[in-house]
Amino acid sequence: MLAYTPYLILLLPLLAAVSIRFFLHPFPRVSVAVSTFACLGSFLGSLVFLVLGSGEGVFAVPSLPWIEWAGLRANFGILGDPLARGMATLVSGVAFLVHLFSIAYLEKDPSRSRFFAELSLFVFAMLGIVLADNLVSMFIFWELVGLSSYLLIGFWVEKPAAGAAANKAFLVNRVGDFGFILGILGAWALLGTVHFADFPARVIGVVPGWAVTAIGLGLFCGCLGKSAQFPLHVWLPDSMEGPTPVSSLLHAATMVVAGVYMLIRILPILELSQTTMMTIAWVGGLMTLFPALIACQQNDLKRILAYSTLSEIAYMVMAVGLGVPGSAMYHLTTHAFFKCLLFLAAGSVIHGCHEEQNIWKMGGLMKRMPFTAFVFLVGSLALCGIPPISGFWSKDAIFAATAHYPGLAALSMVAGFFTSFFMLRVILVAFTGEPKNEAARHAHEGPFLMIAPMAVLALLSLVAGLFPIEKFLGQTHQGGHAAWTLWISLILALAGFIPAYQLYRNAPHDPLHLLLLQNKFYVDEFYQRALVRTQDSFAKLVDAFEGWVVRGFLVRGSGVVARASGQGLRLVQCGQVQVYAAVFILGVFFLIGWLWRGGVLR
Amino acid sequence: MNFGEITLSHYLALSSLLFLIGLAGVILRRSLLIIMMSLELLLNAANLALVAVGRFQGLPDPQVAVFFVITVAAAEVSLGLAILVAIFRIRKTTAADQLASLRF
Amino acid sequence: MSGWFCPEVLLVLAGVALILADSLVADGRKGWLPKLALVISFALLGWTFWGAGQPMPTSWGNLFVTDGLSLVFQPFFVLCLVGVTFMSVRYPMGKEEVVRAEFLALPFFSTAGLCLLASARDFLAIFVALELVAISLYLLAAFHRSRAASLEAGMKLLVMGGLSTGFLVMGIAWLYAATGSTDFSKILLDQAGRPASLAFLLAVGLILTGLAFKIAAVPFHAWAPDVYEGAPTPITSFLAIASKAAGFVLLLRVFGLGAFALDSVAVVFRPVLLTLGIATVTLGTLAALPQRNLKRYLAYSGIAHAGYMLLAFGTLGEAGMGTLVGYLWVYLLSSFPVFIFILEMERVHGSADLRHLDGLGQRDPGVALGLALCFLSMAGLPPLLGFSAKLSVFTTLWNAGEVPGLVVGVVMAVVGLGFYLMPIRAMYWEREADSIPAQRFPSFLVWILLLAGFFQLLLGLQPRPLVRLVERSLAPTSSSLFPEK
Amino acid sequence: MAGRGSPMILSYSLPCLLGLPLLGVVAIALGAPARRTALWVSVLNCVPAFLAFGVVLRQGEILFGPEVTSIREVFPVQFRLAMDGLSLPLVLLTLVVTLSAVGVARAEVKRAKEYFLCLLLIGLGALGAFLSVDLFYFFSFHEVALIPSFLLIGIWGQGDRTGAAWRMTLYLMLGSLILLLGLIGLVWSAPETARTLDWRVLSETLRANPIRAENQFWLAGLLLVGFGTLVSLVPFHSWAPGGYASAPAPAAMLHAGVLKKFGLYGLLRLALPMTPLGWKEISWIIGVMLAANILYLGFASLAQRDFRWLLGFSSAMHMGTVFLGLIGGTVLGLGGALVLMVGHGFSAALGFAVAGEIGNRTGTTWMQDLGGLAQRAPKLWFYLLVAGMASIGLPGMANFAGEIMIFFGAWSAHPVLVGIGAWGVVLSSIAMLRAIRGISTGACTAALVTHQTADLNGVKEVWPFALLTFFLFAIGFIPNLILGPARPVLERILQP
Repeated sequence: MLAYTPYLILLLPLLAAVSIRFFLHPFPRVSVAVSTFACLGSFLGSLVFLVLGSGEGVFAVPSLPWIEWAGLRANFGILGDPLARGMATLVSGVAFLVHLFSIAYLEKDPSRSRFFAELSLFVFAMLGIVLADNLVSMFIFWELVGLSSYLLIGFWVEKPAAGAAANKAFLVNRVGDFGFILGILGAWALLGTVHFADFPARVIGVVPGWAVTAIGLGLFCGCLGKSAQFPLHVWLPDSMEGPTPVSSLLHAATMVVAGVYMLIRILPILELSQTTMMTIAWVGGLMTLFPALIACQQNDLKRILAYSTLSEIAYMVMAVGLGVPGSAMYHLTTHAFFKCLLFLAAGSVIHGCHEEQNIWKMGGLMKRMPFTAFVFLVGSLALCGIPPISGFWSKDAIFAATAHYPGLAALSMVAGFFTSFFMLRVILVAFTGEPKNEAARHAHEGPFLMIAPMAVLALLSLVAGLFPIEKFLGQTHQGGHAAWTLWISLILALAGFIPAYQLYRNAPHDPLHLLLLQNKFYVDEFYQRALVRTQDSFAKLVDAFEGWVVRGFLVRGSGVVARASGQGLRLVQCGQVQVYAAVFILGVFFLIGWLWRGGVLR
Repeated sequence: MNFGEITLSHYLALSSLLFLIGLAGVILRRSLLIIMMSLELLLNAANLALVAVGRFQGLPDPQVAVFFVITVAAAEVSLGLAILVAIFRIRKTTAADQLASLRF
Repeated sequence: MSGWFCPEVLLVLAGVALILADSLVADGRKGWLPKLALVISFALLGWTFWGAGQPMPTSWGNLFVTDGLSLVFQPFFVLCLVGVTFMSVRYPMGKEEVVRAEFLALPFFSTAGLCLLASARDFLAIFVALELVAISLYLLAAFHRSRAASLEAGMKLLVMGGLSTGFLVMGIAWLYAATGSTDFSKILLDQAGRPASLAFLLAVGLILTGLAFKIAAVPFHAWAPDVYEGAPTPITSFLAIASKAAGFVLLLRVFGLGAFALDSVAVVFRPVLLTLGIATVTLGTLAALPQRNLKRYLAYSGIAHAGYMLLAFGTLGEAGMGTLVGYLWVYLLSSFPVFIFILEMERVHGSADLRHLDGLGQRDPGVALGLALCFLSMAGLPPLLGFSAKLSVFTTLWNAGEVPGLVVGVVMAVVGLGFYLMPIRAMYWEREADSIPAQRFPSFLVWILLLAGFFQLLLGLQPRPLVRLVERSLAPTSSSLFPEK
Repeated sequence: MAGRGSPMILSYSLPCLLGLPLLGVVAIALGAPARRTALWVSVLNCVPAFLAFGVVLRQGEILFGPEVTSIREVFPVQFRLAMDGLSLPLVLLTLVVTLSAVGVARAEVKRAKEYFLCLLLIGLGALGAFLSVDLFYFFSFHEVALIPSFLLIGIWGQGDRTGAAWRMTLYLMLGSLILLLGLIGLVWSAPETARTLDWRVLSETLRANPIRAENQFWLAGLLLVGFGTLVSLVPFHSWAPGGYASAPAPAAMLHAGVLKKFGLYGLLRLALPMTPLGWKEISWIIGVMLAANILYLGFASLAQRDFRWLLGFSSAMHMGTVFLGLIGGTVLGLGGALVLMVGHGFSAALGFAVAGEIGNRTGTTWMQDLGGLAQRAPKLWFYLLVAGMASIGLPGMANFAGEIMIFFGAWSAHPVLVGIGAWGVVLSSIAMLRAIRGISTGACTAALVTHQTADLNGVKEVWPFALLTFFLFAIGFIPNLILGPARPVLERILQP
């Protein structure tokens, strides 16, 4: 029985969610407390788990039965390896901080008990992904995470944009999962198991190389969707419609990196095909630069951060593609800290400026919200990878891995340059200079519950790099330092500040107008035109066919034919007895004719 | 003039002819009276056939059958006339084509 | 028919007795005559059910035979007689009240003829019995002299009947010519083993015409709807059920058991019968769709039923015959109650128009329920009685490998459900009819219809009694669902 | 030997299962308060049900009625009932859905008497069909539901109710008759000495001496068309969406939730074990059809603007996935099909119930007229979410368990079809998410604002929804509830 205790980590948030939904939702304060404490509980639990487990490699936990049938073994199990334990601690910890933040952030919202219920549901699902010991149950939690993200993005039900964004997020993820599930099936057919523990397993029989590649790519589709990599990245910026704490927890720190985590889990399968690995690496490489460029021309504070998130995740994906999961996890951790920090800071800014998100309407916040400004600065430096802050170390580990791939190296380092550029842009525009409207003029710091989490995260972002976190994650980042990558990346990152400073110091409005970037390379428009419209018009066509041809012509038509023929036959019944006689006699003659034939044929 | 030439088939042919005439009468004539006469003609054609068959095969039964047929025919026609009279009372006509209130 | 106390004789005596009684009693005090008729008919029913004689090979100079078939169908016909007598008591005749005695007596004679038909084994006997039935029916159909429709019906029936008689007699003549006899067994002996001569086939064909007229098979059906609509309702029911059944019993005797049970005939006539069946089912079902008069509507539904029976019988196997017998009983049980209802409807609403059913479901739930069950049973909807009938028809056709018959049968069963649902829709869907009749239905109607509906359900759920009946009728042959091949 | 050694008395729980609703029907007909009677009957019926479940779980199956007497028996219809691992979940489904359908139905509906009578009759028919061992009753009981649904749609329906009722009834009649031919064929292809209407005996007989291959082909075809029509398999589907759209909510719940499953049940019971070769032979045809079900109906559902129609299409569409499980040729696939059948039963019922409530409150189910449900009626919105998420196969609910098992089961045989099935999930989520968004977010419908109780009002209105939701989750989390007892039966089906 004691062996099942790790499930508490998982079940506490679930219980919180259920109890709030069904019983506690009329009492917001209670719900908030329950949810928060549940999260705290699972954080402590995973800490214990982490420490206890640190002794032996894998912490064995018996699994709960789900489906164990005819060759498919898909139960709920907990894989207690260091990776999972560390990730669980990270997730629940950050989640707890965000809980605290949101208590203050949503103080006045009437339906905040619903918010916290959904938040707890998310924590449950996310921890599920982390702890799952096989692909199927990971997929289950994967979907649940999608659901909670859908609910949280659409939390403000009265905002139409929110609903749209929520749908978009869910659907894009669904598309990704389409590949994911096929990949899972393929893997099952390939290895005869879906358990991570058995994965360094032999391939059953001989399978063509393309099949292996296809399976790898299929699984990678899941990552594309959840981690918002090209071409499925479109949902993440829109998801900023949700409350800011949500953006910071789901769409920066934890959920979006689940894809990376999954990739690391299934690395043995991916490594079966070099093509897959390279594809992943290059997708990641391109995705480091692509959103970084877009971010340079965005004006919505949260969207800018969202694009930077895309690019940061891309670094991790690339790292996995290059076969250095350790570095990926390293960056994942640090990124979780500083990106969550940035979003919380942004949240406090927005909170301070009365829901104003456009950076060009802010300005001069340095004086009014000094603390927020400071932590934002810390976060930015970490993001840009400026030593000695955490971001630097983790990024450097990844750059080091690109040493043998000049193309990837170039892409990612240039991306670094632009990252510095747009982060400084944000800081200059939003925090320095003169306030550009009333809201900004009366901006103020948030209450303690908003300050505290930011402080903690700022501290972590500052020092995280100094500890060998990857030890905890049970991964050692491979590939020693290649000095040149370090210097070049650092120089580029610093160089990024110069043009930003030149352009945006005291700039009343944006001196640059790059439509292509402002419109995010027109990807959304393309999807809208090419996919959604065609699909809808095709659907209308099908519906028309169903309505007119099948239901109208065939079905109703046969009825009409029956009635009409009935009417026709009726006319024979004209009432003239002699006509009847004639019919009768004709019948007889017909019969006789038939007999004649029969008689003759005989 | 030699009776031997006239065989059963002659009689049957004749009766068939009568029968056809009767049928034609039933279909074509307008007056119900004539139609009933044509019905009689049908039965008589059959009678002729019966008698002929009996005569040529030396069987008594067909001849007997004829009496049944004649009786039935008589009953039938008398009944028909009764109905016809009743109809004439109401409709003031004996035309078959006037008798078409029940249809479709 | 066996001995002097056989139903036929008793029926004739009863008829005569009724007429005598009528002529002896003074006009004022005839109220008890109908009751007398009813009592007598019930007594006869009991007699045919329990007191009925034992099977005997031949009687009355080889003209008749008493076998399972006749023993099963005598009660059938007498049951019809009971129903008809009951209805004629209720039938609103108007100023012909005085001559009601004949209206009561003639069905007795007619029924006697039917019973004779059921046991005839010689074409002369058949002819005489047939005419006995037919002539009394001509009279009965035209009996309501004050209604032109009734007279017209009688006349049409007479003309068409005469026509078919002509063909029948002609057929008998040719039969003499071909075989030199009208006795079933003689014909069998004469024809067994040798190929059928053209004359013989012609005779069979002409006789078949006569029977097809009785069962109103397409194209010999044209008279049925008009006559059914015009004739007094009791007589309509008699025509629709008893005389149709008689036609089928003859068919069974002649083609199934008796004279023409020959391979040489079967080869030629199996396709003929099946074609007739297909045509009949199709026309009966489709032409019924636009009908609005309930009697006419039932006429077409009767034609459709005849088609199904022909399809089953057309396979000319024992399964087919068993199915036919069973189906006839089902037809009786499911449609007679409806005719009783129609009579009452005419009493209340003055016509048999379908629209009088509107809102019946709320006005008179019991009646509506029983009626609905009867209609659905006719539609062959399980678990009602009609389903067993349709089931064995389809089974028979399936085993005979008659694909076209099967396809038409299935499709027409679907269309059929369509038109049997029309009255149900009228009773339950439609709004309350605008003119709520002053009169209400008599209470016994509810019980009759509910009883009938209950029977549909009960026998539908466990049709074994019916199957036993079939077995008895065709002993030693077995029943319809699993015949030995 | 009724009941295989289970105490005789327990084996009477099966006739009780049918007797109680019948009693209710009679009582209502005699004028008992309609809704309350129906409710009580449906509740009480759980008692014999649980007794029977107990026996089944303990010893695999429970029987009532005489063993087949002499097989040469004339017209050997035997009133025999049996419940085993395969019929158990479906009986459960029927009971629950009937209960909640009666719960959703309003007491103040016009002509309440006939209304609840019809509802009970439909439930009764379904129960009988799932319990009957004798093919005669197996078929008959299903037909019992035909006329009640005709009346329900015709009298209490909405939209083009007349057309829908006629179409549905006649279409289903045609299907049943084709099915009937198939059954006749099955019975008659048994050797004459062993001919019986008892499908348990029959399937063993046909196992022992299989039908000739080419006959199997035709028989399987007949059964497919017959049952397929009842399951609304493309191209025999066109009765379904319209019928459901215009049926009153409880009728739609019972029809889409329960009756539809009869076809699949029949295929599992008869077609697969009795005509295995034929089934294999036509499986490619089925493949095409089910692909059409998923893609064609999926796209059609995208274009729907009335929520009821959308539900109709999507519930017809999901049948394709079930068929995928049936042709997968693995026990896993069959198990998945069973779970999905049951899950879809609950989710479809829940969906139609929600649609019905929305219709009651706003007077429309057109999605562009609706909005703001989440604000004004959070409870209703929650159940809308549950139904929607279940139908798009969200984990945690039964449908997902079924779908995933089907995908795994059919993967080795038909990877492409599995791909189509997975894409069907995407399609249905597009349609369903749009619907949910349209209904629940955005501006509030005027009717919702004015309506005094926009939301579900207290326990007495919530419980039917909660009940269905509970079972959705219960089976989703513990599919073994169904799979455990069903396993031996399903394995037997695939054994040669």
